[in-house]
Parts: sequence; structure tokens; C-alpha cells
Amino acid sequence: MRLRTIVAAAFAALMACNSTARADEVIRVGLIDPMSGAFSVAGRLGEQHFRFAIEKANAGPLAGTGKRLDLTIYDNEVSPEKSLTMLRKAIDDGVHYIVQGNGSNVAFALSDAVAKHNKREPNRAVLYLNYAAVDPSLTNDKCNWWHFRFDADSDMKMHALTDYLVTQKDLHKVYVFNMDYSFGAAVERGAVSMVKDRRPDLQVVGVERIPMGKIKDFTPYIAKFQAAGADTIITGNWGPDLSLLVKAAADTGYKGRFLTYYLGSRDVVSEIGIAGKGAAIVGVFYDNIDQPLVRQWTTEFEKRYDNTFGSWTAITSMMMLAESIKKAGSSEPLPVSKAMSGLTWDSPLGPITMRGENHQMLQPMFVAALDTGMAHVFPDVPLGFRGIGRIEGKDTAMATTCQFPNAP
Amino acid sequence: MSAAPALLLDGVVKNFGLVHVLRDVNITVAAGERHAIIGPNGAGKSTLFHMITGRFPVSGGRISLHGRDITDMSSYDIYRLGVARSFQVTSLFNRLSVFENLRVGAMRNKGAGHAWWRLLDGYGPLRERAEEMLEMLGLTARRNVPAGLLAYADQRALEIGLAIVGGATTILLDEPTAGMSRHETERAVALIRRVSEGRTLVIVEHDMGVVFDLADRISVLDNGRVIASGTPADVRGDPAVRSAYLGAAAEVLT
Amino acid sequence: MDQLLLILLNGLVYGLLLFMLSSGLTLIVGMMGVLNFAHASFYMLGAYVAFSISTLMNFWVALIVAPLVVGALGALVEQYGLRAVHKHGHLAELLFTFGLAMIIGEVIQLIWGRWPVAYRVPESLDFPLFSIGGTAYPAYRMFMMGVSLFMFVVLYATLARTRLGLVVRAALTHPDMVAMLGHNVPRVFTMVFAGGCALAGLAGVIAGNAYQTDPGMALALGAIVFAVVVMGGLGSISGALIASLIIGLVQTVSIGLDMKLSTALGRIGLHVDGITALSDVWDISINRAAPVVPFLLLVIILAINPRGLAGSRSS
Amino acid sequence: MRTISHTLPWVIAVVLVLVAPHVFGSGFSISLLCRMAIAAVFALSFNMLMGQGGMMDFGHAVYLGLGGFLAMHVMRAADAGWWIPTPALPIVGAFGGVVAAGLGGLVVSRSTRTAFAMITMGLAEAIVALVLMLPRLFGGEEGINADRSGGPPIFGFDFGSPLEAYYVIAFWALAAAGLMFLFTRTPLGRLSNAVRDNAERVGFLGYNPGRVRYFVYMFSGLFAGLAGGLQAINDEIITSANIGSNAAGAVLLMTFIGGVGTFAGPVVGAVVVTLMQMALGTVTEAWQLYNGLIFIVMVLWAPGGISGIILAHAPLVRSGQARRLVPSYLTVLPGFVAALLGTIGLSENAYRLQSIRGGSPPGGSIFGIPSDPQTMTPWLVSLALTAVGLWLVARTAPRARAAWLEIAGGTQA
Repeated sequence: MRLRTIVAAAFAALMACNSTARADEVIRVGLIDPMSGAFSVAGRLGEQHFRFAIEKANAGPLAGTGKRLDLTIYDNEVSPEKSLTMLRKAIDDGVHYIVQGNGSNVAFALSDAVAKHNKREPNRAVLYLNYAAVDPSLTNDKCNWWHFRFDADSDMKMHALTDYLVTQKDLHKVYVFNMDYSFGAAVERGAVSMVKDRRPDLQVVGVERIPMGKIKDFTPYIAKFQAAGADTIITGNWGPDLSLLVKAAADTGYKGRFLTYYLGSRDVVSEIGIAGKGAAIVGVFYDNIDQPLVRQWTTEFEKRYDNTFGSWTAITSMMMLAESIKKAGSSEPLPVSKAMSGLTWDSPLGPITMRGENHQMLQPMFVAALDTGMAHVFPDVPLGFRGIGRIEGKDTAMATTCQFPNAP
Repeated sequence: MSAAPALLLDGVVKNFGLVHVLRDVNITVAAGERHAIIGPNGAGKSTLFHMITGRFPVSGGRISLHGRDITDMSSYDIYRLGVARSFQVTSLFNRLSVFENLRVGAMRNKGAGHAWWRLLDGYGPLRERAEEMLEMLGLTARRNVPAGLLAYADQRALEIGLAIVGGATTILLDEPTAGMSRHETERAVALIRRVSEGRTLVIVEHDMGVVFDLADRISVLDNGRVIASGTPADVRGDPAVRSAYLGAAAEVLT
Repeated sequence: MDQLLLILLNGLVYGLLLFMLSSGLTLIVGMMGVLNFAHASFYMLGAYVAFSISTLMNFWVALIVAPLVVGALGALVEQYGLRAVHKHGHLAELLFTFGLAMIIGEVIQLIWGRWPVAYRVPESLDFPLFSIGGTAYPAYRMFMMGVSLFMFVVLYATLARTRLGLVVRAALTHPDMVAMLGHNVPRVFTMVFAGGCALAGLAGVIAGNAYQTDPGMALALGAIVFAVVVMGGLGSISGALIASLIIGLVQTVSIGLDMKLSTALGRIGLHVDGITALSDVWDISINRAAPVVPFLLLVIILAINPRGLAGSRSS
Repeated sequence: MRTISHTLPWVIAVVLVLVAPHVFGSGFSISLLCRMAIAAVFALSFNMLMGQGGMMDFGHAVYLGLGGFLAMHVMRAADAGWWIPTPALPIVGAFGGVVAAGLGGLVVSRSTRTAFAMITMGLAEAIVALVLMLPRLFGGEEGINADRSGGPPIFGFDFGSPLEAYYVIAFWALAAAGLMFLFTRTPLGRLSNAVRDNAERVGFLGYNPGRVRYFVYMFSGLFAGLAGGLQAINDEIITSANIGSNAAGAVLLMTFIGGVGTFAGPVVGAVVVTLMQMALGTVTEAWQLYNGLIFIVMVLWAPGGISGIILAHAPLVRSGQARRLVPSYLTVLPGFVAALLGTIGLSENAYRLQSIRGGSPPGGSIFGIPSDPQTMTPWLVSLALTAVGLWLVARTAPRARAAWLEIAGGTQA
């Protein structure tokens, strides 16, 4: 796979040298994500989305500018250490734009390393475009100028979720259930404080964190939900910790509602099966959004890759990068970063803005629930997402503690 | 030397579960004495050595060394009081060279301790002692061969060497000549005689020629008890011993 | 009270499952001295093979056939791999199984993909059996318990009543003697290894659909199975049973305790809130600490007695 | 003569270390070199236990990690203004490692062999879980970070640039390797060999084997902690992943592939495995499968590791007899190459097939050779290559082995 990429890149470079007619400037984008091992599915899915997004960006904002984006892949196996080595390799390869999304631990390591590198070697600066790591710290206390986040952070998602909760008067008791690590803790903090602030009548009947990936049998927890009388479960769980939870609920006949962050993943839904109907997700995208361009892209992507179109932030990040390059009239990271900071782009889902104070994207957010009879459904299960709530981008902004330590 | 005996076993008992290996063993070994322990297979001779050197805890009775109680001490503490031993089944440091085996054997008593701040080669006396021992064992030519690759007789020689290289005052040898040829046995006996000069020696041996040649005194162990103890002549004439040693061994006794 | 009953039931099911994995491993470790790092991989293999068989035919065929397939693979591994490595010592054997675990993990992903597979509980068992305090108890859990107990009885009978069992028991306590008695030790080894793998496979068959069949399932259980085997004492079936049940129950029961450590210590008269430097520690609730418990137990038990709870020999 | 043969490898090592970053000057290469140096120190410290002391420590990464965390906290303090120069941080790491191992050793050093291995595993699992529960000290999943250029400059160097950091790391790596080499020649080092070979006998020579193990464990922890300090300098971040079982597995792999029997073996392993992890991963996604295969092949046919193979042939090369081996070795080569190519073909096609099923475009090539895994040809060709190759190896290997035995046996006698 990567070999083909390298060969293709070399070939493209060769072509660029030979034909004076198409001497486009190649701007290299490096995707640092897991490409082998247990998490490679996520990395591969990301790769497909970025190939797709770069194609759209090259045909869109960059058409006729004499510049085009080109993707190179770096395998980090979600290890922070290996990511740093791959960052070095990417810099050697002349990559100026790093994209990464899997693992907040990797995101912290990369954000920090990019900041140090840019300080030490300003003439070889790189930008770090984060498309999926959602720890709020990255755009608050640990923010830095060279990091841009395109996904909504976990607090923003929780905010959107509570916006939705406010409209659901039939829910009375929530149980906050998370995995025991930094992200789970962040979701838990956000859930408890925001529910209290915004729907004081809603009672938090339980708060719990479970060891990550260690629990095989979730029925005791379901029994606890039941004992506490919870009718709503808010959870940031993902992977087996989410699918096993929902499955155990179905096994034991528990009827409460699951509000989640990561239900959209194909493995989780196919594992849960039809029992997942009614469970909801909060995010910046779902594939049944009724908008012509989205419909067209979703179909095109599914046809080409036989995979679920879901990483919308790959599209927004590449489009915004292209727009910033156009606006700056340069492909150098510094002017591009200045152009990107505060930039607004009219996305198919409405205007989206890269907030200047903390480099956090403000964009429309959605709550969607698994339902039958949808146009785009999961492969093994006749369920697809149906939108049940939308929050406009401007309403998602939250107070930030970010003070860029290294703003140019 | 009228003080306490070098080694005193007072009513030593050992049970493995329900099996009584040693029932009531009383042995006195005077300082400077060469004392042999004989007895049929399974009489408990090796177990007795294990008791004395702290390999297994005793089930009852006391063991003392020069009047000092060593009954519940660990093997290394007993060694530090001057008791060294060899094993019936060869027990060497197989991947270390012959020379290194001997050097490890002498380390404790040449003051190297657990030192990590000094190179081993810096301990002159230690090296000299090991070289001297090599010479004595006739293993100089095999100096750098890993112990595990030695011929059997050489391994047995090194086994004895490991017991005596540290210069202990009381030496326990468990069948030192087992499996040796006549010639090798003679060499080994000469060696044992030489190194046990001025020391206390306790030896378990099946070769009665060796026993009667070396020992000042003999204790006969049978079925977990000492059935006779005395000079070779006393033991030779003891009727209980004769009845315990029916068959081949009895002929040697006569 | 209802919840306690539920927790106990679940702990029992989990503990028995652990036992199914660890009984095979403890025989392998006890008899052959092989720290088989690939044991949990055979468990995973069992689940995947059962998934394939149950899609082609049905679950009941898989229940019988999949453990046999896994056992046969185990026999091949022993015969053509481990035996050749044996002469290089235990470390080499351990490393061999280490490499084997890596390969099994990758090959499984190559054949069945990196996603979890949709290995489902058979419909005939997919119903709530009874209800405790409003929580339905799935019939399949009871089935799991039944299979585990049945397996335990069969294993026990095999060890107690058959000639093979006699040789195995003798080999556990007196490894040198059995060879001298003229038994074909290599063949016994092959059978024990294959049997252990088959047991692991069976555990995979019945757990893969109750929980989840994914490429990470071996990793999640690998360390804990070792903890059970060592805690119980190498080569001790009864020790493994006790340790499995302890770990199963401790892990499940501690889920129910969301008391903070400082509160718990306060109950027994230790007031630690003042020591703020360790406030991170005191704030840990007991249920969050559950995964550490088996390993802490292991360390404590081994520190007290390196032979484990009921070990017949230490190394 | 002996001094030359002992000092020459070190002189070569020093020269290599000094020259390497100028030959392989790219940022990636320097980063690789740093990783190799750190891995080498770590693997050497691991082999102090495994190869020299006969202790299989499944939790050795704990000491690297804890040393690294301590060094990182001190680096933060330096960023905040304390006068602690960056090059001194490895000492801090070593201190952290030795203290942690001093505590851990109390628990583990009484056990031997299997029980030792298992108790270290249990301890490590417990510590990893604890580390994740104490975010204030260890920063949770994201770990803690600092800036290595934040300390006081020494002779005008702030050690921010990768090359400056490389020289700090290389200096300490060489120093640590040298010290560990000297350790093998101290009384304690020799005692650890004796305990490995026959712990019980050591007890009858006046030493408490448990105590010997304890001291050696502490030293090993010290150097692991030093490696952690180096890692802190290199990555400027340290996370709980550094403590976990992956890191412990990697060091086992390195040490074994390099060879446990010689002092330099783990260094060779560290270099080879680091290259494999970082470089092989950029060429093929099947590298984890290859890792496992290499492991098994080594265990089966070269249990002495790379250095074991070298050691077996070095005397022959020196005496000029190696030439006589070449013909019989050459007869094995075609079969070996064929089997290797076949295995690679099978694996690469399998991975290609999987990614095609996962949505990648069909067709494709393996290292430039067109190969479509959805057709039969590449599979048949690979399978045939593997089968024929293995058959050839099986036929020719015994003769090569006999030739080796004959010649090597001749020189030894």
C-alpha cells in the first residue's frame, strides 16, 4: 500500500519534471495514523477519506492555482514514540502539513513536538491538522499556534448533547458511564456539570468509569443502571467497550436510551446488531444528512471504497487547507497558518469557522439516532442514522483558556 | 582441642511427609578428624549432609559446629562458619570455565564479597588461589573449558575442588569418587588426603577401600539410625554392621 | 440482595471460563515447563473457527468441531515446533510461543479481517431464562456455566480414572520418573498440549459469542490467565480452579463497589484524607481498581510462597 | 594481544557513534540512531538479568518508564528555572530506576525461573494500571512532556537540536555500555553468572543467591532507568506506553535476536529490531507477521541469535577455514532464497487481498512485480517457491551442517 504510494509519488514527481505544461507545485500532506496492527482499520479508513478529500480540494479551491495537495502515509501504530519518529521522517520528506486523528495521547505528543520543532527550525516549520483527537485540553490549556482541530472537542459534543437533552422532557435519570482514561474523564466531567447547569431537573443517578478494554461482561453494570432507575446512559465508550455494553443491555432486556460519541463505527454497529435501534450519537456529521453535495459524495465514496463515509473532518480540513493556501498565496506553513486562523468557509453543511483564539473549528453539530428505513445503512444491519437534532456552528463556541504561547 | 567437637549431631530427625528418613542420628566429629559415613543405599547419608549444610530444615534434634548451634541456619551462613561441601550429583556452574568456577568458589573467603566497584582481575590472592587449585586438581590444561563440557572425571575433580577451594575448616564430601576409575580414584584420594590435612573431613563413600584408607573414624547409618560408630577396626568387627551389610559390601568389610 | 446474587452468578460464569483456559495451561506449564504465551491465541482461534463453522453449519456443530480443530493445530505445533525447540531450553520454548502468538494474531486478521466478526449466540439459547430484580438473566450464560462444569467433570474423570491421567499426574510430581518408567513421554506431551489447546478452543467457542470475537480478545485475557495459573500453582488443577473463581468473583464483585479508597480505609479506622500528596490514590474508587486486583493478588501470593496456592513444584 | 582484542571493538564503536550522524544526516536517520542507542542500553540492562543472571524479567520496561518519568519531572523543573543541565538527566533517570528496582527487587528476588518471570509480569501489570490511575504524577494516557532546551546551556549548547541531543544520548549510551561491560567482570557480575548456572550451589559457597539476584536486579534497574532518562531527552515526552508490556516484549525480541550469550548481542539486536520496526514498517504492512516468523525461525535454527552465528564463524574466518564452508553454504542459498521469496509473496498477497476486500483498488504489485491477489497465478507461484525452497533447504541443510561441524570441530581440537 505504502509502497504504491511511494512509487506513485515518485512517478508523479517524474511526470512533474518532464512535462512543462503541468508543472504543478506539489504540497505534501502527511497522514500519521495506525496502518498496521489492531487499530489499522481506523487508519485505513482515514487514508481513504483523505485521498477522497484531497481529490476534492485539488479539483475545488486549488483548481487553476498551479498547486496541488498530495498524500503520504506514515504508520505510527498509535504509539506516541513512533509518531515522533514518523514526524521526523515526514519533515525529511518535505511534508509541511501533518494530519492525525487516532488517539489523544498521540495528538498531545505531536502537538508538543511540532511546537518545539517549529521553534528550533522555523524554516522547516510544519502545521498539525488534527481531524479527530477530541481532548479539550488541546485547544485550551495545552493549545499551541501550530495545532488546528477540525473535529468538535468532547466538551462541545457534550454541550450539543445537552442541547438535545433539554428538548427531551421524557428523560429523567441519567447514568454517566465511561472508560477510565483521560477522554472518559473529560466526558464525565462535561456530562455532570452541563447536565446540572442546563437541565437541573434531570437527575444524575450514577457516575462510573470502567477499566479500558478489560471488562468482558457488562451485565453487572446493566443491573446497576436498572437498580438506579436510569432511563438514559451517556457514554464516551468506543470499540468493544461500547458494543459489549449495548449488547449486554439488549441481552438483559434493559430499555434505557444510549447517548454516545462513537456509535458511528461500523464494527460497533455490526456487533450490536438490530438491538442498537434508538441509540444516539453526537457529532459533526452523519451520512444521511439531506444535502445534495453530501448525498453525492457519500454515494461516490461508498461506491469507490465500499466503506462508510463518516470522517467529515477529513473533507473540512483539506478544504480549509486549500482555501488557506489560496488566501495566503503561498504554501509556506507560517502564512498559511495565519490565513487559516479565523478563516470561514461555506461548507455544504453551512458556514464553518476556524476560531482564531484557540484554533478550534466551529461547525454545525448533529444528534442522530439509529433507525430503520434509512438511505445509507450499515452493511450487516438494516440501521442507519436519522437526524434528531442540529446545533448551529456559532452556538457551539465555548469559553476557552487558550493563550497561544507561540503565536507568530 | 578438648573443647566442643567440630561437628555434633544430637538426635537429628528428618521426615518427608510420612516417610522417616532420619530417625535419631547422633554423631560426634572431633576437630581435625577424618570421619566417614557409610551405609546401604537409602540409609539417609545424603540427607544427613543436607541437614548439616542447611539445605533442608531438620524435623527434630540439634546440630552444632564447634559448640555453636547451626540447626536452623541457612546454607550460606553455615558456609561462612567454615563448612563447605560437595555433591553426590555433580553440581557445577556449567557455562563458566573451570577457572571461573574455582574463582567463584574462593570469592567469599578471599574477601571479594558482592563487590561491584572493583574488577575481579584486581583480586590477586583470589586468582592465585584459583590457579593453585587448578594445579592441585590437575585441571590446568582445561582452565578455559566451560565446566559443562568437561569429561566426567574432570567434573568430579572440579566438584571436589569447589568444596575445598574456599579453604573451609570443615569439609563434607558426598561420594567424591563415585563413577571414577581405579586410577582416578587413587588420585582423588591423594588429593583429599592432602587438602584435609589439619581440617575436619566428613565423607560419604561407597568405596570401602577409600573409606578404610582415609577415615580415622567411621559411622554406619542404616534405616535412618547410626548403628555403629568408632575406629575402622571397631566398625569392622561390629555384628550389627555385618548384618546390615549382607552381600557384596560385607566381603569388603572382612 | 438481588444484585448480589446477579453479581455472584456472573462472577461464577467468568471464573469458570477462566478455569477452562487455565486448566489446559496449568497442565502444559506443570508437565512440560512451557510458559505457553500462545495459549490465549488458541482461545481466540477457537472463537473464530466456531464463527466460521456456525455460519456454514450451526453452533452445535461448532461446539464439537471447533475445539477439535484447535486441538489438532495444537498437536501439530507441539510435534513440529515445540519439540524441536525443546533441546534449546525453556527460554527458547517460551520465545517460540511468543512468536507463535504474534503469527496467530496476524493470520487471524488476514483470514477474518480486523473488525470483530458477527459471531452470535444461537437463537435457541437467545432468551432470558429468569429475572432477578427486574434484570433478565440470559439463558446462554447458564449454558456457559453448564458447559464449563461438564468440562470440569470430564477433565477430572480423565485425570483420575484413565491411564493417561495417571501418567500425567505422575509426570506433574515426578517428571524424571515417568520417563524412566518407559512411557512414551513425547506422545503424552503432545496429547497434553493438544488437550490444553482444545480446552482453550472450547472456551473461545462459548465465550466468543457471549462477549465479542475480535483480534484483540487474546491480548485482553492473556495476562490474566497466566496470573490464574501461577496463583494456583503450576500444574495444580485444583489450584487453578480456586484461583479462577477468586479472580472471577473479585473482578465481578468489585464492580459493585464504587466506594472511594479513602472512604473504605476510613471504615476500617484509617483516615488518610490528610495525606493530600496521594489524593490521586485515595480518589480511586474500588471498582476502578478492579483490573489491578488479580495482579496484586498474584504478587502478594508469590511473594509469600513462590509455589502459588497449591503448587506441586516451583519451577 | 588480549587488551587489543578487548579495546578494539570499543574504539570502533566510539568512531561509529561519532561518524554516524554525519553519514546518515537526515532528521529521520538521527532519530533512528538515537532510538537504537536507547534500545541498546535498555537491551543490555535487560540482558544483565536474562543472559547473565538467568532472570526472565517480563516487567523490565517498568524501570525504563519510571526512570523516564522522574527524568521528565526534573526536566520540567529545569524548564521552570532550576539549574539542571539536560546532559545530567540520564543520571536522574538512573536514580529513579535504581530506587524503583530496589523496591521491586524486594518482592521478586526471592523467586527463581518461572515464578520470577510470572511475578515480574504481575508486578508490571499492576504498576501499569496504577500509573494510569495517577494522572497527576504520570499524566494519564498523554503522559508528561517538557522541553529539553529549557535547561541551562552548557558551553553555549542548549541541546534543542536533534544533533546535539544525539551526542548527549550517544555519550551516555557508550558510557552505560562500558560500565555494564565492566560490571560483567566484577565479583558481583561473576556471581550473577554463577546464580544463573546453579543458584543452589552458590548458596553452599557462602552467598545468598536471593541477595545476589537483588543486587543485580538493582543494577539492571539502574541502567534501564538511565535508558529512560535518555528516552526523556530524545522524545521530550514519556507516556504509560513506555512502561507497558509492548515495550517489555520489544526488549525481549531485541535481546533474543541479537543473542543472549554474548555481551554485544543485545546491541546488535537493538540495532536490527529498531531498523525493522521503523524501516520495515514503512515498506510493508506485513511486518508484524514477518516479526513473528523471524522469531520462530531464529528460535528453531539459531537460538544463539545473530551474535551466536557470528561467534560460531569468527574463529573459522580468522583461521582462514571459512572459505571451505562457502561451497556447502552456497548449496543451501537457492532453496533459502526461494523459500524466503515465496513466503514474502504469500504474505504480501494476503495483505493485499485483505486491503482490497477492505476497499482498496484491485490489482497492484509487490515490490514492483505486478501481482493481483484476486487471481490464482501469484498464489501458485508463491506457494511453489515456498514449497520447492523448503524442500531444497531440507535436502541441502544437513550437508552444510555436517561441513560446519567437521571444520569447526577441526579447529577446536
